[in-house]
Formats: sequence, C-alpha cells, structure tokens
Amino acid sequence: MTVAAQENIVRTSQSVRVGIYLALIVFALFYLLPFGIMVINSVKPLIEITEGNMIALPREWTIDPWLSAWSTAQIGVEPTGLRPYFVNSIVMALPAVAISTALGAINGYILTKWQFRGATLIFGLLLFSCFIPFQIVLIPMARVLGVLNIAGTTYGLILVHVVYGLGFSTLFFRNFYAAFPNELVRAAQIDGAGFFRIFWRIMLPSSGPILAVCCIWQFTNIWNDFLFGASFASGSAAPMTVSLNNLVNSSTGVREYNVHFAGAILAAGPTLLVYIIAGRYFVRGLMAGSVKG
Amino acid sequence: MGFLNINGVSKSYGSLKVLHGIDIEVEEGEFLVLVGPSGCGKSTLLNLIAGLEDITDGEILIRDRVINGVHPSERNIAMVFQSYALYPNMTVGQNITFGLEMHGVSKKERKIALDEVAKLLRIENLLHRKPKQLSGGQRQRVAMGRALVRNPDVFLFDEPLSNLDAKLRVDMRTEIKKLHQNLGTTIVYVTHDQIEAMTLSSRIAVMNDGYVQQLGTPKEIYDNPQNIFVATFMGSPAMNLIPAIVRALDDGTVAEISLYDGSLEHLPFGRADMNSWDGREILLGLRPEMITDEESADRKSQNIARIKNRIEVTEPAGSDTFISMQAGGKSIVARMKSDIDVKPDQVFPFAINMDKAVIFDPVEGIRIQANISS
Amino acid sequence: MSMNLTTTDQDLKTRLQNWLPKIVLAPSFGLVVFFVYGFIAFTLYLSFTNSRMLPSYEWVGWQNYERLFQIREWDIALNNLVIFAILYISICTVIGLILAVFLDQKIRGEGVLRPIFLYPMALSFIVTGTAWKWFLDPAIGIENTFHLWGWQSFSFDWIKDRDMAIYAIVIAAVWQSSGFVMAMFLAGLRGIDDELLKAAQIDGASNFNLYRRIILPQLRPAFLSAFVILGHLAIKSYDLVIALTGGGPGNATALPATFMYSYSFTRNQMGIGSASAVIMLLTISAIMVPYLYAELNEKKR
Amino acid sequence: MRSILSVKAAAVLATCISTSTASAQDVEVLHWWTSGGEAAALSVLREDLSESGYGWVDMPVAGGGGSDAMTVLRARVTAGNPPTAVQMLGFAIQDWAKEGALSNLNDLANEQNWSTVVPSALQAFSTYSANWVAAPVNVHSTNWVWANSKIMAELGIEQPTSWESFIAAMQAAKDAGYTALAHGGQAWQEATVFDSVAMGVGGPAFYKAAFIDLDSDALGGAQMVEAFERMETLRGFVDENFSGRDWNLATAMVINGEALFQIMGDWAKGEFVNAGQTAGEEFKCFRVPGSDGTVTFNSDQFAMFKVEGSAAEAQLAMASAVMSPEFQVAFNIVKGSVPARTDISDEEFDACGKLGMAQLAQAAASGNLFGSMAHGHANTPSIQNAMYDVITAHFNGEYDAATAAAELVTAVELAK
Repeated sequence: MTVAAQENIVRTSQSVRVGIYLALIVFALFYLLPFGIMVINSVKPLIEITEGNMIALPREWTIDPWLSAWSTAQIGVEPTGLRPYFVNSIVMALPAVAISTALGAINGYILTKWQFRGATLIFGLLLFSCFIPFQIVLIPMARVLGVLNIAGTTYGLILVHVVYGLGFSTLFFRNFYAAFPNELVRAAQIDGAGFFRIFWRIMLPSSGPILAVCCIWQFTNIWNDFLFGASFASGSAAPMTVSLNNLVNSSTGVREYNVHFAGAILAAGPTLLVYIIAGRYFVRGLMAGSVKG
Repeated sequence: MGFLNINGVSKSYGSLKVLHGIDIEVEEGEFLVLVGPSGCGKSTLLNLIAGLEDITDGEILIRDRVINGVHPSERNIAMVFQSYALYPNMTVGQNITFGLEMHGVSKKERKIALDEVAKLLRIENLLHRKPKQLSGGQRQRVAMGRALVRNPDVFLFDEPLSNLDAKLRVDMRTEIKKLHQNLGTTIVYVTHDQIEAMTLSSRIAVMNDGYVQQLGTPKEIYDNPQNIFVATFMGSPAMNLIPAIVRALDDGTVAEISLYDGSLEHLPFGRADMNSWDGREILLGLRPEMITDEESADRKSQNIARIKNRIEVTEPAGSDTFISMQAGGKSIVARMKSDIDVKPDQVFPFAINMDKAVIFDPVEGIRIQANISS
Repeated sequence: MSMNLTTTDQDLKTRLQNWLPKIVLAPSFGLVVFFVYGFIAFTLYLSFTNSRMLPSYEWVGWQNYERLFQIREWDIALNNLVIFAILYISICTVIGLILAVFLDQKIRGEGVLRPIFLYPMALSFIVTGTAWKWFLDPAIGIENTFHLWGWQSFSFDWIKDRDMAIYAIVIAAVWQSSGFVMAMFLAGLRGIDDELLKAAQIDGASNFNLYRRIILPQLRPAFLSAFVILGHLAIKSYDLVIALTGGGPGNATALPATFMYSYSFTRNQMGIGSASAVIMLLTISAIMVPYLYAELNEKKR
Repeated sequence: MRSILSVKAAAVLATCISTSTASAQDVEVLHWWTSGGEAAALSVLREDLSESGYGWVDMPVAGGGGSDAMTVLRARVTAGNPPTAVQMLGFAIQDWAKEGALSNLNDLANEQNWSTVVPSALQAFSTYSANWVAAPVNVHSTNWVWANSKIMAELGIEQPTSWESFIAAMQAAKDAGYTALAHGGQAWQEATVFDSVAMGVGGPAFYKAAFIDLDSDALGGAQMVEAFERMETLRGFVDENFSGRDWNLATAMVINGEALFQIMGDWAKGEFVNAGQTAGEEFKCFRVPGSDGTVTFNSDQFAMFKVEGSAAEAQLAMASAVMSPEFQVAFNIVKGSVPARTDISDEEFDACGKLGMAQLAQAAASGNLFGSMAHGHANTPSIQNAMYDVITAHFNGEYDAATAAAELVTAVELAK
C-alpha cells in the first residue's frame, strides 16, 4: 500500500492488507462501542433516553448532564457534583502511585543488582501478593487502620494502595533491571558511587519506559479502585469512584442516565488521558522488559 | 614485595571452588595479562582485585596495603569493562568525570582532568554526546578515559577489545600498548585472545580451571610452555602435539613418529637426554614455524630433522602458507613462506627444527623437564 | 597465609553496602508479610470459626468447608469460573495475538488504533457497566438496534438467558482485557530480531509458517505473562459480574469472587465466605506457584 | 536520593498523623439515599440539626440495596470508629445490637413516648432486649400493585379484588398487546413479588409460619407449592427481557403505557410523581389481590452506634429530629413511604400516601403488619438470601414448583 509497508519483513499481498485493515477497523468499532454509547447518551435529554433507542444520535443536543454531573448533581445530601471527589482522587492517587512506584523501583534494583541469599524467595512472596483477592483483606485491614488511627482518611487509603501495589511495581522494575547490565553498577561502584547514588544517578535516569508502564498500571488500578475507597475513605474523603457509584447506583430513586454517563466519562477522564497520551510508552516499556517476566 | 600482590587467593561460590590459591606478584609499571578460556577464573580474579566480589581465602595487597574488604572505590583502581559500561543517561564528559565527582573533586579540577584525558584520547569533540551516539571504538576510548582520569594505582581491563571488529581491535591494541608505554601505569588485563596477550603484556598468566597454569614473559610462555594446556592455548595455529615413541638408538635417542603412508621416521632429540624414556610414549610439541622447507630452516639450529610427507591441504594466509599433513596419526600444521610452490597430494621434504621441540608426558600433560633443550 | 574473612574485616563502606539493600528492602517485605500473608493466615483461621457478621474466634473445624460444598451456588460459581477462565484467557489471547500481528504489519494509523484497543483497560466496570448492560440488553441494545435496521430475525439475548449469560460476561471481559494482551504481544513482536525473520524467509518459509514456526515460539515469554495476568484477572473478576448481571439471571453468573463477597458481607456468613476465599487462594496458588518456581529458577541460571 | 528519602519520610509521617473526619459536635451518617429526591429529603434532617448547632458529616455509599454500605460499616466498626448513625434495615439492627455496638436511646424514647406512637411490629426492630437502639424513619409497604390508569380504562379493567380477577386483567392486557406485568429480573424484585403472592395464598398465619418462624412444614408444604405455581403464572405475564432490569425501568414501562401492572414497594411512586403523574389519576395503587388487610413492610431506621462524650449528645439530637413529626412528613412525602409514627396527620400526603397510612394503622391494630421477607424484615440476611436463591432460580425456570418448595426447606436449613 505504501512504500513503508513494503519495507516490512513479512511481505503481504495487497488483498491481504486490505483484509487486515478491515479487520482492524471492525475491532476498533467493537472497542469503541460501549464508550460511544456513553458519549451519545450523555448529551441527550433524559426523556430521549427513557423512551428511545440507545444507539440513536440525540435529536436535541445538550451539555447540561455534564455540567450537572460535574458541579451540581446530588452526591449524598450535598449537591456538589463530582468535582470535590475528583480532587480527593487526585490527592490519593498521586502519592500512592509515587510511593508504590518508588518502592517498586528500589525493590527491583535491590532484587537484581544486590542479590543476596533469599532474594528470590522474597521476590516470589512479593509477586504472589499480586494475586490475593482484595475482599479478604477488608476486615483485618480495617482493624489495622483503626489501630493506626488513619481509618477513614486519605492517608489510610494511600497506605492500602501502596501495600497492594507493591507486588506489581516490584515485578515491573525487577524484570526491567534484570536486563540492565551489571557492569554499569560495577563501574559505578569503582567510581565510588554508593547504593543510593547508583540508583539515583545511574538506574533511575535510564528507567523511563518502565516508569511509564508502572505509573500507568498503578494509576489505573488506584484510580479505578472502588472496594478500598468505599470501605476506608467514604464520606468527604471518598474518591471519585465511590461518589460516581453514589451518583449512578441509587437504589430507590429516579435515575438520570444522561447525568450518570456524563459522570462516568468524567470519572474515567484521567485514566483515559493517561492511556491515550502514554499508550505508546506502554508498549515500549513492556518491550523493555516486562514481557520477559 | 611487588606493587600488586595476590597471595594464595581462593574464591568459592558455595561448594564450587573457582579459584585455587592464586599467587601472582605484579611490579609497578608492569602489564600483566590474565589469559585463558572462558570459565577459567580470570574475570573472577579481576573482580577480586577490583573488590567487586569478596575474597574467600588469601589476600590481595596494593602498595603493601591489604585491600581485602576495602570498598572498590577506596582501592585506587580503575576498570574498563567489556561492554564499556558507559552510563547511558550521561554525556561522555559526565561519564568520564563521574568518578571524580563521587570522590569530591571540585568542578574546576574535574574540567582540567577531563580536558587532559580527552586530548590524550582524541575525543575532545565527543564530550557532549550520549554513549548511544558513539561508535564502538569511540565508546572504547571513553571507557578508557573514564579509567585514566582517575590516575589510579592499577588499571583493570576486562576483555576491553572483544566487542570491536577485527580492524579496530588491532588499532586499539596498539593504542593501549602506546598508552602503557607513555604513562607507565600498572595494568592487569583479562582476555581470552592469546594474540592480545602476547602483543600487549610484559607478563602473562595463563589460567585454566581456577589455577595459574604458567606465569611468565610472552617469550617464556611461547617457547617454554609448562604443560600441554599452555602449549596448545598460546599460539596460532596451535602447537602441534605429535604422538611419538622414544627410541634409544646407537647414534642417539630419537622420537619415532608415523607418517602419511604408515612409514616410521626418527627425529633425533639432539642434546636432550631422553634415555630414561626409552620405549615410552611422549607428545612431541612442535610449533608450526618449526616445520618448514629446507630453505627456510633456522640456520642457527644445531639439530634439523628431515622428513618427506604428503601434503593434504594448503592454506595461503598472505604472509605465510599453512600446510596440513598427517603425522603420528594426527593432522599437523606447518608454516611455510607464502611463495612456496606446493600442491595437495604432493610428497614434499620438510625440515624440522628439533632444537626448539618440547616434550610432554601424555599421561600427566606436563613438560618433561629433562629435556630443556638449550 | 590463608584465613577466613568475616564482615568485621571489611571497611565501613563495604559493610554498609552489604547491609543497605536488606535494610531498604525490609519495609516492603515487612508490609507484604503482614498485610498479605498475615491477612491470609487470618482468613484461613476465620474459615475454621463460626464467624458470621464480624469475626468470631469460636473454632468449628471443617464445618464451613462441608457446608460450602453443599451450597448449590458455590457449585455454579466454580463451574462458571472454569468456563469463564478458559474462554476468557483463550479468546483474549487469540484476539490479542491477531491484533498484535495485524498491527505489526507497518499499519498506517497504528498510533490511532493502538490506544483504541488499549483504552478499555483504563476503564473500570463501575464506569462502563451501565453501557454494557444496555448494549447487551435485547430490548434496548444491539438486538433492538438490528431490529430497527430491519434485520428482524437477529437475536442476541445471552445476558437474559440462564445458560448463555456467562458467555455474555466473557464478551465484556474480553473487551476489557484483549487490548492489553495485544500490547504485550506487540511488545514481544517488536522485540524479535529482524535477522531471524530474514533468515527464515530465505529458507523459504511462507508467512503462515513464519509466524507459526518462528515468531510464535519466540513469544513464549509474552504468552506466559499474558496467561498469568489473565488468570489472576479471571479469578478476581468481581466488578464485571456485579455491573452486568449482579450474578443473575438467578445465580447463573455467580463467580467465586462474587460468592465470597456475598457470603462474607451480605449474608453474614463470614466463616463460609472465608472458606471460599481459602479455596480461591489455593486455586490461584496451584496455577501460580509452579509458574513462579519455574520462572525464578530459570532466572537464577 | 534525597527526594526518595523524603517521600518515604512523608509516608512514615503520614501514617503517624491521626485525623478524624468527624468532630465531636458532628453526626456522621452512613446511608445509601443518594438519588436526588432522597438526598433532598435527608437534607431536611441536616438543616434541622444545624439549627441546633450540630454538624452533618455525610457518608453516602450506594449500591446493592445497602449491602455495600453494610460492608463499609463493618470496616468502620472493625476500625473502631463507627459512624454516629447508620441507615439500616430490619435484622441488621438486631445483629449489630447483639454485638453490643449500638447506643441505648431509652431516655429519649421514654421522654418522647416512642413506644406508643410506633407500631409494635416496627419496635421489634428498633429495640433490642427492651432497649431502643434505632430511630425508625419510615415504613415502606411492599405489597403494592402499581397500575396504568389509561390501559385499565382502555380495556375496561376494574381494580382487581381477587387473584382470579388480577389474572384476568393481566390476560386482557396481554391479549391487547401490552406487557401485563412489568418486572425486573433481580433476585430482590422476584422475592418482593413472592412476598405478596405467598401472603395471598396462605394469609398472615402461613406467612408468619414460613418466613418468620421458618417452620419446615410451611416452607415445604402445599401452600408454598401453590405460591410457587402462582409465580409461574405471573412469569407468563412478564415480557421476555425482564432479566437484570432495574426496578425503575420496569416502573417506567407502566408510566409510559407499555405495561399494565407492576408489583413493587411504595418507593415506585416517586418515579410516577417524577414523571409528572398523579396518584389516582394517571396511575393507580392498590394492594396485591389476596393480601388486602395485611401489610408487609420494610422500615428504614437510623441505628445509633455507641459514640463517646459530646458526640452522644449530637446523636440524641439526631434521634430526636428523626422522630419529629415534621421530618417524618417531609421525608416520607418525597420518599413515597409513610411515617413510622402512626399519630401523624395525612393531610399533606397524596392519595396513595393516605391509603398507605390508613392501611398501616389498620394492619398494626389488627396484628396483620409483618416484616417483609424480601426486604430482610422477616429473618436474618443469610436466610433471606438463601430464600432469594431458590425463588429466583425457580422464577428463571431452573426447577418446578414442588422442587422449589423442597429446595426452600434445604436452603433455609443450610443457612440457619
């Protein structure tokens, strides 16, 4: 089709390429559909939704649902919209992502470049912790947060996310650093750099791709978490997902679907943005080591 | 005491012992090459000197100071790695001065040192590039620059040329040699390439299986290998080891070898006293250049043996032509002048310089010392 | 001359260097031991008690496990998990692989397509649940739309069908994760040495054989990673079911995770809930431990 | 390196800082009334309290008909900082009281004479060992039929008074191309229908024996089989796409004139009102035929958790405000339910509200007021959910009526 295409090692005929494009477009439509439904219905008046076809375009376009979801919709007794909770989520997610990523990075560094007896076992234990069903930790975690006196606060939530994010962040960095030449560390040692200095000056500046993967992964998981958010930080400290759920899931009241969809898109905004902007670093970062895990 | 002393150093990983009581003494300004096949322990020994691994047993001294347990950066050594280990995130200039920075050298002094080294290595125009923008040879220079700038007591080189292409390798080899001659620094250099070892070193330690097989000047190693391993490892093409039987005849002791047609030929030992080995098998060690045509035979030699043998393969190699033939039931190689006019299957008269022949015990694999020929 | 060196013979810097990594790793290790393994132990203990609304410490032996396996819903949940996990993992892998191979053909607009395939992973089902529910609902969703467009015989009512609902859930789950799998395979494909492909082409391999014999075997690490990540997502699937069917019609789409939540928190049968959690953990271990063991031992060598 | 350390230091510091979300003069209220109308109703309470100088810390957790909120509550209690007041249904109050987690409101209750104004069936939930532990907000009755007046008029359907006429009416609607019964296929909705059907088949005595006393003979007996058979009949009047449908979408079918009836609790009224319809005009409400004279209810209450010092004072103020006639009227008009106290004027309520209040008082007096099985007011959550499992499985065609009755006995036995 193009000159560039012919440079590909695997040569394909013109007709095959047309087929490939068709298939890719069909898949793309499938992937876009649910989100498309949300967008279309978020700009319709409610009456069009309850009586009409969900895939139909709006007869009358409106952005009121968006405004309502953002700043005036009733979340609990307060007509605040999602805005304050958006801030909560940011305040929670940024430190949690930063801390769990930082710990994961230094753990990965230790587990690959400063191996000691039992390091593999420790890594195995850290890794297996990724697979624990979170429901079982609710009650004991609540007790611990209570004892630490941070139950119901953003701090508590940050702690929880850091703890359960450690497994994956360590996995990412360990696999990345495993491919990082040991000689660099040795050279730096001879140059007189110590444990932290090697990490800070040599390892970290070269970790761009995997930092991107880890941050995307952690941010998505932490931002989207509902269970921990609802259990450990509800009320005014509640994250976005909890308030979105309060908006969407009221059980015995009138449902404003257009507002719900607008709210859902708002709630998903940051993660979507991260994926779209950083998506290519994601593949690059996976390439740089984490698929080898 | 030497400048760098390695005294009875052993290294074990758990129950696996990779170095067995190594003793080496290096004088100031000496260029010591550790050579051996991969897994022989040479790199481990280098790491022990650098302090990158812990010594299991024994001690290492630099300038009479025991450096066991001393942090690598406090040993006043510098190291050039096989992969160069340039910090990918730093510019060339930052790479070179990182060590100085870590040692608290002021920015101004660092600049002076950097300029000096850059000039020495002719990399002034590269200082602001990142390592991945450099060619292999340039990286190699930067890596050396990083070592040089520290002005260390001992330079450690870990196979620094093995990632370069053949042409560059020869060039860089010469440069390293020049650098050593000009600066007079003490160097410990690890390689698996025996030509590098021969060309660069003032002394060579040939290592195998965690032992130093032989320690000596390149000439000693080449001419007087102490055992079969050293004999075959050093030199290219390798030394021919021809199975032979010692015969004590009336006119002197000879080595009896079989030729291409099964006929037996007697090669006289000359002055060497091999009477006690009468009737026993030996391995007769002959470097390819000791087997030539009559014209090229060493005029100074006291003891030239002549045989006729069939040529199997000829390999012109520019300056020389290598010829393979059968002897003692094995294929052996002779080194001839390049303009020699021979063809495969031709039966040709060869002259063998028995003065320089070395004799090994085929069972023990060691040199039969009775036979020091000169 | 020979002597044994102990740490006391090392200088301060070296000694510090030997200890620092362990000291720095210790907090993470401590956190995980306490918050993961401690809590698992706690759950294990609870599964042998008569805990109902809140944890209680009265030992009842194996009773919870005996009851658990008499509960029909648990049977359904386990069966569903098997169906769900097999379909979810294999379909995600196949679609992810196809998309990755297609995208790797120097496709124009890859920069647009890739985020489209990837974005569902960014969204939780709290966000997309309602849209999915509508989409799958025959009265207002895809079936209705096709009817409106004139394809009257079109029928797609899996979400309402007791026997098919679990497959509808698979569709939504595949939608969410297959793009992520695509990214992993794409990364794997991009990492393959071009020279190898050239060599294979010179050897006369057709495109199909090139992929089957040369490329796919090289993607083994990506396959393994995908398997582990998908496997753990399958076992932990919760939001998905709650958002799409709430476990219905009837209990037809219950999964162990929804079962566990329901018994632990909604039904005040924490003992049985804990027992089901223990069974879940054992299942995860049965998959993960051999994988981890093989993987970590290989790395050591 | 320094910033890594400082990040860690911040984390350590963060774990040391203690923050509490509610100050002593605040009430922290955990609830799942998050929709616009409900929240607006609740803010009446908040304003009452703020006039008396008490703050309101709102803690809404929607989802799963309160089950997510109950999970959160468990986390909060385990953490040692329970909310001041928690919206709660039925047996959950008793369970928490059993754990000793609830306050004693007796002084206030005696002073305000709660025991004479609150029906005793409600008191069974609000009190534990003769102590008041919760303040009831409302009474929802669950055995209502919501009907579209236009379809009734069009087909000449009179308000059915017997099961047979109910079925006949639905048959007429079905024949005319309407959906006869709007229904959402979720376990709790099926159980809500079953509640009324069972009451209709066996009457109060049977209902009590089966759902409250859990008598195996009643649970597995002929009347239960008949109740399940009636469910099968109703299944025939439900449209094809009922499964998983939210209740309000089912209500919308009645509102929009697609469906004739819906069997649902009185919260459905809000949907009609919101769509601009008026009780007795565009839509009608009447008891599920066969269950007249009885009321199955669920009651939202504020369970008061043990709190310390001045927070207890705020808590009492809140309990008092909840029980005040003004709040009870204001809240219940919005919510569609009726006040928990029977001594309040029905003046401001609409037709259905007036009917509901009258019937509640009547049923309370005659002893025909029962906690709803479907809404956790007949038995504990484990029993309730075990029954859900069977009812919903049967309704979705997994087994026949006889098997269902037998399954019910086993399921209840396992859940006890």
